[in-house]
Amino acid sequence: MHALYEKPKAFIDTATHFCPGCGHGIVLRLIAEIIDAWGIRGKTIGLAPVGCAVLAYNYLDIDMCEAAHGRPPAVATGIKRVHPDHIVFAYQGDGDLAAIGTAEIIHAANRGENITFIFVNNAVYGMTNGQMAPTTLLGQKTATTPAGRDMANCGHPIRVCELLAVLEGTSYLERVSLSSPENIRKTKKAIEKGFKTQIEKKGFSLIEILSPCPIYWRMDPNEAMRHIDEEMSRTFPLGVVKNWEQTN
Amino acid sequence: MHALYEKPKAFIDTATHFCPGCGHGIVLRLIAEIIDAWGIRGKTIGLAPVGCAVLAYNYLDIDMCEAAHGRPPAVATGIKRVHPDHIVFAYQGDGDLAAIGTAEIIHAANRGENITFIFVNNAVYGMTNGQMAPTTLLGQKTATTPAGRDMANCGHPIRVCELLAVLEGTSYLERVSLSSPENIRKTKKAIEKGFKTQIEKKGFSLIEILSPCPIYWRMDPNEAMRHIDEEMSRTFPLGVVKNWEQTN
Amino acid sequence: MAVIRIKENYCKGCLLCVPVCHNKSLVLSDSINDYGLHPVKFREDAECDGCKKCAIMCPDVAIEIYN
Amino acid sequence: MAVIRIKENYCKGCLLCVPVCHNKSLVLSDSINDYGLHPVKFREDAECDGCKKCAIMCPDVAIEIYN
Amino acid sequence: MKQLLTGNEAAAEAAIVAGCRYYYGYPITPQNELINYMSSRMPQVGGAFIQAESEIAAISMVHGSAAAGGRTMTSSSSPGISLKQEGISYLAGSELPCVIVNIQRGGPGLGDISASQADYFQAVKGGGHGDYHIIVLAPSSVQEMADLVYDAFDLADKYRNPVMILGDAQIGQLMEPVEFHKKFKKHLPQKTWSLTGAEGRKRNIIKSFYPVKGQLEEFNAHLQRKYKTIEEHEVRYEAVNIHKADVILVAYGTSARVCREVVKKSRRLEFRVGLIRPITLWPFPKEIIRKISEKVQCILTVEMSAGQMVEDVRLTTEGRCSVHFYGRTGGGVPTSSEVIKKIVEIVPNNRAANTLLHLAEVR
Amino acid sequence: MKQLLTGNEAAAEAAIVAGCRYYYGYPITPQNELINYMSSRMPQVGGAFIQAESEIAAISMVHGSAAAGGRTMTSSSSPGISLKQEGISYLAGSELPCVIVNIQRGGPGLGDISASQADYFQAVKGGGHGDYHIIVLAPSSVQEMADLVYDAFDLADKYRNPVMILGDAQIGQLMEPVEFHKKFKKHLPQKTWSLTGAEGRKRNIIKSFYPVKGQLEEFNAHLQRKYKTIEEHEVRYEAVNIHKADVILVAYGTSARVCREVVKKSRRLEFRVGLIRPITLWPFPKEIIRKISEKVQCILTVEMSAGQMVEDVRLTTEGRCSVHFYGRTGGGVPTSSEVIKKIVEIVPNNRAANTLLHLAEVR
Amino acid sequence: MMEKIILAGFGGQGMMLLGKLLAQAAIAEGKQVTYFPSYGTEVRGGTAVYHLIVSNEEIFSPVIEEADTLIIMNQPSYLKFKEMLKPNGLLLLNSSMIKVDNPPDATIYKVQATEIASKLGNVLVSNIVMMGAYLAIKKLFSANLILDQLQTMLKGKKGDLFAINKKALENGMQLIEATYR
Amino acid sequence: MMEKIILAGFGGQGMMLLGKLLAQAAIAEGKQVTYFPSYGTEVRGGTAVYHLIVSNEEIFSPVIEEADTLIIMNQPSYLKFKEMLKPNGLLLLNSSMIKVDNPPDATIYKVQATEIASKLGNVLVSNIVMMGAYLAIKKLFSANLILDQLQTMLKGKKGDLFAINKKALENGMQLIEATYR
Ligand SMILES: Cc1ncc(C[n+]2csc(CCOP(=O)(O)OP(=O)(O)O)c2C)c(N)n1
Ligand SMILES: Cc1ncc(C[n+]2csc(CCOP(=O)(O)OP(=O)(O)O)c2C)c(N)n1
Ligand code: SF4
Ligand code: SF4
Ligand code: SF4
Ligand code: SF4
Ligand code: SF4
Ligand code: SF4
Ligand SMILES: [Mg+2]
Ligand SMILES: [Mg+2]
Repeated sequence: MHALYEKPKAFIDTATHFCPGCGHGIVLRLIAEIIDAWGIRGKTIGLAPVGCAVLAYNYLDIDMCEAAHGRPPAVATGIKRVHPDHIVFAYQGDGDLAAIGTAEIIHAANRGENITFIFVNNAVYGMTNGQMAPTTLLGQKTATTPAGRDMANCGHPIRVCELLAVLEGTSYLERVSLSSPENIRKTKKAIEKGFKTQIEKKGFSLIEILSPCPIYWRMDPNEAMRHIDEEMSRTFPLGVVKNWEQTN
Repeated sequence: MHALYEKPKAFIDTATHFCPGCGHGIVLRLIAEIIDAWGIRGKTIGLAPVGCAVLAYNYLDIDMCEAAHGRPPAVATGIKRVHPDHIVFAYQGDGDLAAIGTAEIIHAANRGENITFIFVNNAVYGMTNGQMAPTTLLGQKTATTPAGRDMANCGHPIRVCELLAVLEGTSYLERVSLSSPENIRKTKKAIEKGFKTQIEKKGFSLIEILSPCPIYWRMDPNEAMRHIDEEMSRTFPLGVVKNWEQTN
Repeated sequence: MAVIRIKENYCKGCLLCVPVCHNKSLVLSDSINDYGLHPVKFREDAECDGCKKCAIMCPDVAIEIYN
Repeated sequence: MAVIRIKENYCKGCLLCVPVCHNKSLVLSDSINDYGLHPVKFREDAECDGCKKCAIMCPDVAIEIYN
Repeated sequence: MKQLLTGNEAAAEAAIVAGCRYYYGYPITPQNELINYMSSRMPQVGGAFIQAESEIAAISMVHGSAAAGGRTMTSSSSPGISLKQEGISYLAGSELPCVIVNIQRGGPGLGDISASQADYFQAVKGGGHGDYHIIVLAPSSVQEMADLVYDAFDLADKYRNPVMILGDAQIGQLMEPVEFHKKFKKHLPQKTWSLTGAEGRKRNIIKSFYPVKGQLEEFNAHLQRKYKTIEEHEVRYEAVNIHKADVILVAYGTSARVCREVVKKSRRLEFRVGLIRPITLWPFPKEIIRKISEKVQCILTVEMSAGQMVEDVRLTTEGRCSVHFYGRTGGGVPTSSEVIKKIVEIVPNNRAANTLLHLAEVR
Repeated sequence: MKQLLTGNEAAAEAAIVAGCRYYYGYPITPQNELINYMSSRMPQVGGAFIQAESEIAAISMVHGSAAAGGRTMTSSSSPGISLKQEGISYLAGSELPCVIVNIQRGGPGLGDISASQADYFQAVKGGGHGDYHIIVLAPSSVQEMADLVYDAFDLADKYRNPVMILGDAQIGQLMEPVEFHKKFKKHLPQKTWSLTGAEGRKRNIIKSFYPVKGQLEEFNAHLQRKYKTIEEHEVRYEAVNIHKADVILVAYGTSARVCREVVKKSRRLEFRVGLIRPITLWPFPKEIIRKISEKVQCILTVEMSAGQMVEDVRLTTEGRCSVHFYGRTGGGVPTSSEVIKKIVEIVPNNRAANTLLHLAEVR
Repeated sequence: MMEKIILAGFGGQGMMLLGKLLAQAAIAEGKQVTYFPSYGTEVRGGTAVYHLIVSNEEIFSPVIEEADTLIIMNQPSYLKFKEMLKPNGLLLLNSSMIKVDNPPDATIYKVQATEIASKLGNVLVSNIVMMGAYLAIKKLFSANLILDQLQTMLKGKKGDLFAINKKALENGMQLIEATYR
Repeated sequence: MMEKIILAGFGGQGMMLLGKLLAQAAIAEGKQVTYFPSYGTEVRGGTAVYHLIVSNEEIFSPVIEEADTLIIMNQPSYLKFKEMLKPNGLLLLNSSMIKVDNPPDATIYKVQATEIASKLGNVLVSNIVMMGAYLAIKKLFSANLILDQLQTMLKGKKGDLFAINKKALENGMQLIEATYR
């Protein structure tokens, strides 16, 4: 019997702690698939965030480091200085990256750190039971926007790729989603491109992934996927925002 | 004898602690002139930063508050919630606003706080004896870039107005300079416009002022002014970056 | 014709794999796994051409495909 | 014809006021103020039309203009 | 009727009853019920709620609202409170009244989210820089949480000083019946120092910067005098069964409840166990412990830490009696049986102690 | 030949000699000479220098380089060190070796930039959350600054623990002749735990999160055992003239130098003044102070604070002798005359004390 | 009188609500009560366990060292918590999801709560079935008191929700009366 | 031998360098030395003051409570620090900028350092003029030793800088020889 699809070796054989239908599992699996396919387990170092993906090191069979909430870009910078030829990536949620860690991501981007950022935008703080994130949609109800996020009090959802694009230090920025097998394939390509950017020493890459949090969106998982297509990607348009290969 | 120009009443009658030819004195004086002219001493509250302008409250005769380094946007937000109809402004240096305080300014901007930010960009950390600031020019020698700032290690000078312009919460963003009487007049107009934006409850305004630090630029004051015109404003182009009155 | 293996105790019954299968080969099972959840199962006599869409969609690496 | 008053102990001799005066009316003085700095002074017999450019330029609020 | 609320929710509601209208927070378990509650309640009373971009932004917003004369609060849990240390030092140095809630969790680092009392040193000795003190109150029930939150705002205003409520995951998430009945406090000073716009008066400045030689030392002397006054007037504790006790337990918050259980169990015996429960951790109830140390053979301090408050107990007893420690770390909550066993270990071998042991083992 | 360097520069150069190749900092007075020096020196030795966007970013970069197995350092002064508290707790909780320099200034809040020792509690009791300890070394001369920085790196690696150099504005900016002659240390453990890419081995994980019930308590027990080992093996102090002393001074760093002056002055008299100068503030030299407390009538602790280390002295003496305190705050540095006057105040009235007083007044 | 109950199940089985209803009934009757959710970790999923103490006197520690009653909804919880029951205490099990092996020294009641709830049309009321059974056994509170609490809680929700809850409660009670009396 | 010197002036008058030269000379001669810049505040401008101790024995506190010598460059510093001199200590003043009123009990030397330096063509060497005067009075170090230090320090700078500094030193020395001997 020949395997058409098997658990990636770099994905540890265990059940995950994520809620049913959570996007984190998909993203971590994609990373594991690339690590397998490219044979880079021995030269890859990952950063786990504080957020629902905090236990990423329980699933990815590579050297990994925890970072305090919001600080993966700085911790990754410290690692990269020691191992400039390794592939260092930081995995971050939207609270982690776009709220408490705003200064760290902006300055890592501005320094043009040759690191890949995998930014899981699920429009909510999953880990702490569903409060507003900087990327929460207008009107979206969360534990801290019981009447729905409104622009006047809470501001507009932050478009991270577009914000970072202003900085000269960024090389590759793309927004993708997990809403369908097709989109998941594109997400994998985007992560590959991020790693490639780093391997070729082209500098800062960030892949923003629109990812479902069915629990705190109060939707069933398939509904959540539709919500990404129908609502979320209107605020956060999919596509390449910056690409060093295309700049003239 | 009739006075054509006198010390503004809102400027306290004292010598300042600034170095000869420092731009901070000019900016503080302009604020005092506006407070006098508009008669708003009783409803204005200012934020002094940690930086060379830390003693702003020794010069401006209004209610003022200190903020920890980088936190004026958050402290100002706390004040504004208590006094929504007062004019609250924060005075910040480039280290304060664009380095340690990055998260605070980005999120105050994103919330569209109805506050005016007076952002003195002198491309250096004056207070701590001349280290690199996020806005230090490429090639500029500072205490921590003894060979001149280079893009590869230290990134590109951050253009704060352009960065904030991406955020929906910002209403008025302009970059001005102190390099000549004419430019100083424009600076004053820009600050007035910032205050007007606030009084009319139009939201977040920030005036970025290119300001000389002759001491740590190692120039005489007039040379420093020329440097603003000839070098600095090439990296930081003067002009309105965003204006709520002009959006259609 | 491919064969699907579902790891019962990894599957959380999220059903993301169900609509993506053009053969409608996956359905919720009645059984309860160790975590008290209903996993999906491969429908009896269903078709599978090994397109992998279900596995690509699965957030819990619960599906493996063989032929 | 306007009159310039320079507050000796506020002036730091930065000379920013000097080049902006189209009448070249301001010059560095020999005297030393309380802080050990040379302030500027209004050149004897110089002209002043009260254009205020010097005062606008002064970072130390050291210049006042009267007529 | 009494409401069934978590400690977190009770703290939030009590703050609102106390007139707090400016709340700034950032989510963190196990205090999420507090920020969540505030997000729906503050708009109802016309107050300000901001989910800040970080704990640092939150404490800075508190700084602003306090400077402007408002009653203001923030809350977090251990890692988030560590981030606020610079801000707390600024608040103390600027003499700004405010309330900070720390619902402690296991540490160090990310640790876990279960109950802990390992931030005691940080709270009472000063986790920030410089010589300062904040008043630290430690509730041990949901009702007391509410009551102490009222008092926290009054104390903060009375002394122009930050006040911390030091709870833990258990007290934060425990539900108990609670009533809100703040008594109106008179004699709170007018905030003439606050920033309101200098209309018709000299300007007010809120700052902690004293660059002229000698000024900072003078200011510190003023602070130290203020702290002395607080130490003289604001000590609070609960003493249970301390007369003729054979052993005295010292414990606060969650671990005090366990100790109370031990006291209760021991009632049936000849062996007498007493409890001193500090309610103010700073100022620490030195006087009563000093007195007790002259009478008992030994004191047992029980904490959910590797031993922190026990140092303050020892500083007070100065060798007059033996001071022992029983602690659990990293989310472990002591049980009454564990405490009883420890008592048996430390008291001279006697019949009563053995009965006690028996009690512990039977459960 | 010896170089004339500031303490800040000596710390930087010593770090480089010790093999530190990853420095991350943020400007703050009075430690600017350190970051400035590093910015020009690091590129010369092929090391990494980053002026981070904040102190928090700097300590996080240190976290990364330490996890990756590098020798790494950051430096700051009081407010900046407060900001690092969460990071320090994570470093301790992740058992990462690194060196943190705190050149203390006056507080609380913005305070001023003159010398202070008011961050003692923060350093030794833990300004961050949770039960952890960092090793704290207190140099009192520029040469000792260099020597302790070498040792700091070795201790950090030996115990997988952060080490802090606790200086102050005076020791940071004072210039003295200094030589760099680090001795090569053998027996430092291999960093098999570090992140290097899991080529041909099991993956390594650096973390402080222990969510499974019981694990965090176990981990804390491990930490406490490690701390005990450090307390048993790494205590350092200098004792001057302590035999048959009438009074013992306890002081560290800058204030110890003043006390040394007092000891010297008292040599000419019959009245004997001794000094114990803790070099490790944590672990604190308890044993020698305990011994001394059995012999002398009184101990005088001298600090540039409102009284912090004096608590550790009292915890050690446990009432066996009287413990007094003399302190200056907010940038005030005690003078030898002040200390002598204080001695006169506390010792039983005798001729020697009066001679001493005379000495103080004549200056 | 003091009753110490441990309630356990996985998230979504409504243990939180079950305990809350009992606690509120206790308050209504002027009793002392503590109700403590003892989450394991910051990590999602897994077992949820609650400690509920109802008493006439002051309650000190809200953490139960030895329970009078265990109400258990699933197998993992059963294995994890069965030892916390006092000798001869009440062990109330959702037998739809629990295979009783190695039972402790206890008075055991088995209720097929999940099945009953499913039959009633909403698996989510399995907790209320258990409540009914518990009331029938211990008679701590009247069914009406609980129903009052439920009604206030469900105010504003769709009307039939109360009806099905009531049914669930009655079913639970009847099961005990029928099977065990 | 122990010499405690306080140097004071405003920023830009080169007091830092003056002290550093003396300190380095001391090291070269194998003496103990501490050199402490005692900045007032985080605020720019104002007075700069330095404490320099040179000794054959170990130096404990680098902070001078009572100076053997004061070298003072301007009026505010004079007023601020004159009381720190020990009775009959050496008070060396830049009389170009100081009006000596209420002098302490001291051996006073007045040197018109600013003027002399200006005449030499560079007001910035007024500090070296003072150095010359100090050497002539106290003879702690030889002029050559100081000149060596200066030369190393100025290495790489424009050549005439050393010449003018040398001139300044000599002028300072000569002034003392001429006026006070
Ligand atoms: C300093 C600090 N603040 C707050 C927290 C609590 N916390 C844990 S995860 C998290 C945010 C989670 O949101 P996000 O980054 O979007 O990740 P998600 O869980 O949604 O994947 C927060 C606030 C913490 N652990 N540390
Ligand atoms: C937390 C903290 N970090 C660092 C400092 C030291 N510090 C004071 S001002 C300043 C930056 C000054 O630069 P900038 O904001 O550009 O103001 P400028 O002096 O140039 O006007 C720094 C780093 C501090 N006071 N607090
Ligand atoms: S809370 Fe949301 S993000 Fe977190 S595991 Fe559950 S579904 Fe995923
Ligand atoms: S250092 Fe620069 S910014 Fe600061 S006062 Fe001097 S000239 Fe102005
Ligand atoms: S591989 Fe394709 S056809 Fe087979 S079950 Fe999965 S989705 Fe259906
Ligand atoms: S997608 Fe995976 S976890 Fe979800 S139901 Fe299908 S097999 Fe189960
Ligand atoms: S006001 Fe105008 S003309 Fe008069 S001195 Fe000033 S610049 Fe010259
Ligand atoms: S601009 Fe002002 S400070 Fe400068 S020289 Fe002219 S008067 Fe003096
Ligand atoms: Mg998220
Ligand atoms: Mg600046």
